[in-house]
Amino acid sequence: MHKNEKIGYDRREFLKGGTAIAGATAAGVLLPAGIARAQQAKLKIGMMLPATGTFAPLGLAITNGFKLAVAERGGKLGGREIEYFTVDDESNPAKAPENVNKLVQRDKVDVVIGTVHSGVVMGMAKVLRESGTLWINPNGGAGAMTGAMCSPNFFRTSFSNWQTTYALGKVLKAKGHKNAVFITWKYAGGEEMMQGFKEGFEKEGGKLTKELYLPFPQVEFQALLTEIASIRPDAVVAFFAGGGQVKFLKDYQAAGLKGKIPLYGSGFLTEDLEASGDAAEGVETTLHYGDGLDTKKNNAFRLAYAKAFKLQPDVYAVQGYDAGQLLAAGLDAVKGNVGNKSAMIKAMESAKIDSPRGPWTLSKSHNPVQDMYLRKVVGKENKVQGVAWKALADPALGCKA
Amino acid sequence: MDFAFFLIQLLNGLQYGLLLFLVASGLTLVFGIMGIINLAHGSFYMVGAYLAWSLSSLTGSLTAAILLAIPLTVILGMGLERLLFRHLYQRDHLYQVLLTYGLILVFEELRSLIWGDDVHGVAVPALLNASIPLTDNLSYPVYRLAISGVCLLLAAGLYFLIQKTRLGMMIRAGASNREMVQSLGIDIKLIYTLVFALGIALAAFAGMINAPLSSVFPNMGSQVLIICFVVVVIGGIGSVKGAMAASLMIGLAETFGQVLVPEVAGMIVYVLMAVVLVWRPEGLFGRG
Amino acid sequence: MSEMQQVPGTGMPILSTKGLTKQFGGLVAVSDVSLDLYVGEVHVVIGPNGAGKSTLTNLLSGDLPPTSGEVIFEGRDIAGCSSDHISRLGIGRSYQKTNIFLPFTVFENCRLAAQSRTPHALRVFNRARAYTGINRQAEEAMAAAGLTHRAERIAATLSHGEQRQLEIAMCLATQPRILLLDEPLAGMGPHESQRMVELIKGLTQDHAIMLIEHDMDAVFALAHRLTVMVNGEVLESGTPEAVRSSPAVQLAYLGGEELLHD
Amino acid sequence: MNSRLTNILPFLVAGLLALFPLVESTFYMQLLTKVLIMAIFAMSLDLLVGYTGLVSFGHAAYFGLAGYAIALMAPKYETISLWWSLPAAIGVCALFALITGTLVLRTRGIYFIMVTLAFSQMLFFIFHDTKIGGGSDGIYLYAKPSMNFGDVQLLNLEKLENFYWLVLVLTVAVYLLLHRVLGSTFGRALLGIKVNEHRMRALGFPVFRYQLASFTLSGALAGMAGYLAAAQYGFVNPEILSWHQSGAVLMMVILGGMGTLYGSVIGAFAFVLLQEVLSNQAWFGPSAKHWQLAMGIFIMLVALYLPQGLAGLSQRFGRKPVAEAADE
Repeated sequence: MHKNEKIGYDRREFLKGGTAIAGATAAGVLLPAGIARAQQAKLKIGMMLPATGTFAPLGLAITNGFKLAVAERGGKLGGREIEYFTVDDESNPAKAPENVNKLVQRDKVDVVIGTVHSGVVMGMAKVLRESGTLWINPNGGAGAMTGAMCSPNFFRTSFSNWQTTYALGKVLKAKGHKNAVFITWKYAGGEEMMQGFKEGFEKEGGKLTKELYLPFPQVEFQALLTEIASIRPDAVVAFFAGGGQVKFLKDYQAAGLKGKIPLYGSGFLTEDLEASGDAAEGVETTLHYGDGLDTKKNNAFRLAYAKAFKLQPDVYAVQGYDAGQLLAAGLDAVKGNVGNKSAMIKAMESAKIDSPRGPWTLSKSHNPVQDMYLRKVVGKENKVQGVAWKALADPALGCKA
Repeated sequence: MDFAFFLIQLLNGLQYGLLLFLVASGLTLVFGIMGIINLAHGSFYMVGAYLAWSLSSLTGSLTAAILLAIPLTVILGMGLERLLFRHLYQRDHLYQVLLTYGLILVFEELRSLIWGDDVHGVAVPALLNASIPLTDNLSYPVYRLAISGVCLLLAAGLYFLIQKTRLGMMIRAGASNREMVQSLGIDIKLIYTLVFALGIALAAFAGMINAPLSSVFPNMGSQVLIICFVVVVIGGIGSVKGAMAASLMIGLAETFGQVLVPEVAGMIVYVLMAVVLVWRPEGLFGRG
Repeated sequence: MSEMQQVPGTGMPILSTKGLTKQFGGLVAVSDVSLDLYVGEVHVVIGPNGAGKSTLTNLLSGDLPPTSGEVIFEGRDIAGCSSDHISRLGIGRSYQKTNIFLPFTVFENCRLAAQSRTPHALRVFNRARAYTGINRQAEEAMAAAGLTHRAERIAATLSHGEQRQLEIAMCLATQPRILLLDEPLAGMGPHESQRMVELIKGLTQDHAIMLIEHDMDAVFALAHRLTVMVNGEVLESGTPEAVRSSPAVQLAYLGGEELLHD
Repeated sequence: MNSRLTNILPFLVAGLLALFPLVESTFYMQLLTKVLIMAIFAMSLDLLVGYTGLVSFGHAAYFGLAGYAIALMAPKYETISLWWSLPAAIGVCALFALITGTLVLRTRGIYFIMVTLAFSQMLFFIFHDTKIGGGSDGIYLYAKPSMNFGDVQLLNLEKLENFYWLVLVLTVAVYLLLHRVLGSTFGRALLGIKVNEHRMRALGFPVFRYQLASFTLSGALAGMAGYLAAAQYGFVNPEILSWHQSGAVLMMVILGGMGTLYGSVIGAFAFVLLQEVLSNQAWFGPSAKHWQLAMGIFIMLVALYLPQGLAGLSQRFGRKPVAEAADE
């Protein structure tokens, strides 16, 4: 595996090979004495997350989740104290390479954790593939990260966009829906989710009658809702996030479609039940997590999180928490010696993460292989109805690893 | 698309247009009368929406929230005019762009500090919380109709204010000749303060009344800003009539664009704007 | 045509208008104006405020397009041509309200004006100051307008009279054959006025000049031909003597003995 | 300021900057590379705003277009020759500027500001909504452009120092080019148009053609900056032609001081570094999260109290006004 990759995991191998990337400063760390010192030194973790703008709350949830995982290990990972470096990525892809460079080159972090926005993830991928820095992505679902761009140092603890809708095909089939309409924003994330649903649904013999797109990030859904009414599909599948999700649910209800044409979606559609009010009631979604998942691990996690941060955790907090767990698994295996990257990656690859969402493992492209739950909004809660797809793995198209 | 749905889409387009008018009207006034290019107009829209949310969760009524918030925004507008904008009337548009760009950042951060970064829903007033069935599976929310009504009233009110009242006469005179108005003994400074406060109150009011439909969320201002600029420029700067015509035009173009040519829906309004300006560089109702 | 023989610079008019009309909405600012300009002749247009004199100038210079009518320059109708095009044909103008480049030096104002005549104006790599032809032209224009001693002053710091002179100098630097001068004496003191009159006189030989002026001393000192406009229309046109003695003019405009006993 | 000093100062500064990789050759050198690229971008806009009197609020269109041009021209996983790809990208931008210029130059003032915005938004949506350039996820450039002469590699741009030096050389070249252009009869005419467009027309200048030439040149130089920006990080996303980007470069021009080329360079430095400093959590702790507040206030203060920008500070000590500053 990863044979063809140019990027080495072991820095000593690196130097022997005479590869140019390692700079003069890095060389000092690589001497035997340097390694000893490095184990003493604090582990440098770079958090590249949105601190401003629409996605700021997601950034916060991820940070909290990550820190909870660290706190559960006595504030240390692999026996090492931690020093955090943070960069606000502003959810601006144009600045992404530069921002991640701050962590990699300026702060010389051992691990990068980030981020929410898919476009920013794409920008990070470019830089981190070249630098070979260990990267754990706790959210952004861009398929390419664990697809065409995949790399041994890339890990994701969240989902690929494809995963969040693929299982819906089976769900719709089981409900007897023969055709459906997919509605989302015209942007890469939306299109990937549409693709995932289409594949899953067509495999079950269903027909995706129409793909409806709204220019990003507009929230005037009226025209498309009218179009849906005139098409009269058996079901509607939607993906919207941020300000869009709440408005979509409300407009769907106000247009009188709710109750007439059943609404499904990737779980993000119903992640803000407080603001959505009763417009979300009864909507069924698939996601790798549900607040009400009644397992020991989840209950313990929710309690600890609420205690520590005076907030209810959400799926983003879980993903951040698991990023901490995954990193811990790697560091434990090498006893905190991040220099031994190949061993660390090996350990992370084979880790079985005991997550609040249920146990999961990594695919060979380093994306979670996880259960997708079918959830239904009841009251203010995403009630888990069952597992829609057991151990769903992203097809990782284009990953040559 | 059968004929009934065509009619419904027409209605959708017109109502979306009216909604746009609500936000754009304040912008065009400040633009046209004071010659101020206000990029922060969208921020006032956002402030209005957040005020509606926070005050309505405090009082439990959107109507009460709006009644409380309007004076607040008027005061905000007057204060900002005195403190900041007054210094820029004689200067190039460039500095107005600069100042108001800075203002966007400041408002966005203050919003984050005061209200946080979460998305919030605002309840539709119970009285208007119903839908009118249009077809067997589609109905129209009464609240949308109510907003359209408010927009029309507002348009009529603005028209009356500017064309028929003494204040409107002074405003019009002030827009065309500052010195003349001053020589007539009218306090032009006061007029500008009033117009600016009116413009801001209109933007904020649009945010408030639209909050139940759009929900409130960070950066909601910049989403609406650009499209409103397009409205104002197509309609002709300073023309309330033009803003109305352009709003409806854009409402229809976007509505039918999304349904008929979804591939290029995102650029349709900008193409429209470019075409209009190449044909009539001063906008549809602009003074040439 | 009989009148034509009486004035100097006879022959074909270099510029003539036929039925020139300009309407602003319902208001007719210039109505059916026909007049001729000859090289070697100063054609003065007088009339009360709002008579349409400046609008007429704007129609000739291309600042405004006429509603109807013709402007014949060397046998071609140039009505509605853009102002830069008309300027390049050799029709220069000065403005009633001083219209110069305030932040630039006097020299640079004139140099820019002269530069407008260079055939390869879009050159981006030459050095502006290295163009001796242009510089000479600018210096000549400054000299003609009596501004040489002010060459390096910023235009904004000049006195009002000097700014008016600069206005003319810029016009001259474009080496026009026709000069349209819109109230060049406005706001000038007697001394400055006198100099300006001399200046215009000196230009008469090689140029066709249309002059709009209120200062009657200057008008009669310069005019070879006089046109009186009232309410956008030509009331009377002819030699100064003929116009002066026209009863209609006396009644409508001149109305005073001051003119008669001059 | 003594004029001989002004003449050699740019070279002095450039010389000092050329030595920077000896001090630090990783993060801060790359940051400086970005600053220089933004300086080229800002200078290109200054040609329009400061010297032609046209306030464009859509200049990112040309910047981004060139970025997409190189990313789309480059063969996947292989390097692209700088010799033809840079001129080609610049050419694409010049052509686009020529076409859009003929349309937008029909308008003035606020309308001009808004139509330039409209064209850049159009481009934004073309790249955001279609698959041409990878949609909203953006597109990668896998390797830096190559500078080969025959089979000989003249300069390996994968080495970051080399790329930095290339950008520095191009920045100086653009500065000198614009300095020369602005001192030419063409440049004088542009200034004249900025000061008094109406009078220029009356003097016989085909104002439109001058403005169009300036607009095209400006678009082409913005394209050069965009090409370099795309090459630097190898990643292009629709966000690079968003109106925020257009706004940011306008801020740089005004912040530095319009109508002074060196002001644009100062503005680019100040803007990028200020952002860097204010958002640095190591220095400001948790309040760095709200760095945009400080940035916003700073921008407003400049608008109110420093209309001549940072370059205006030096003018207060006896520098000549714009018209003469263009003199040599």
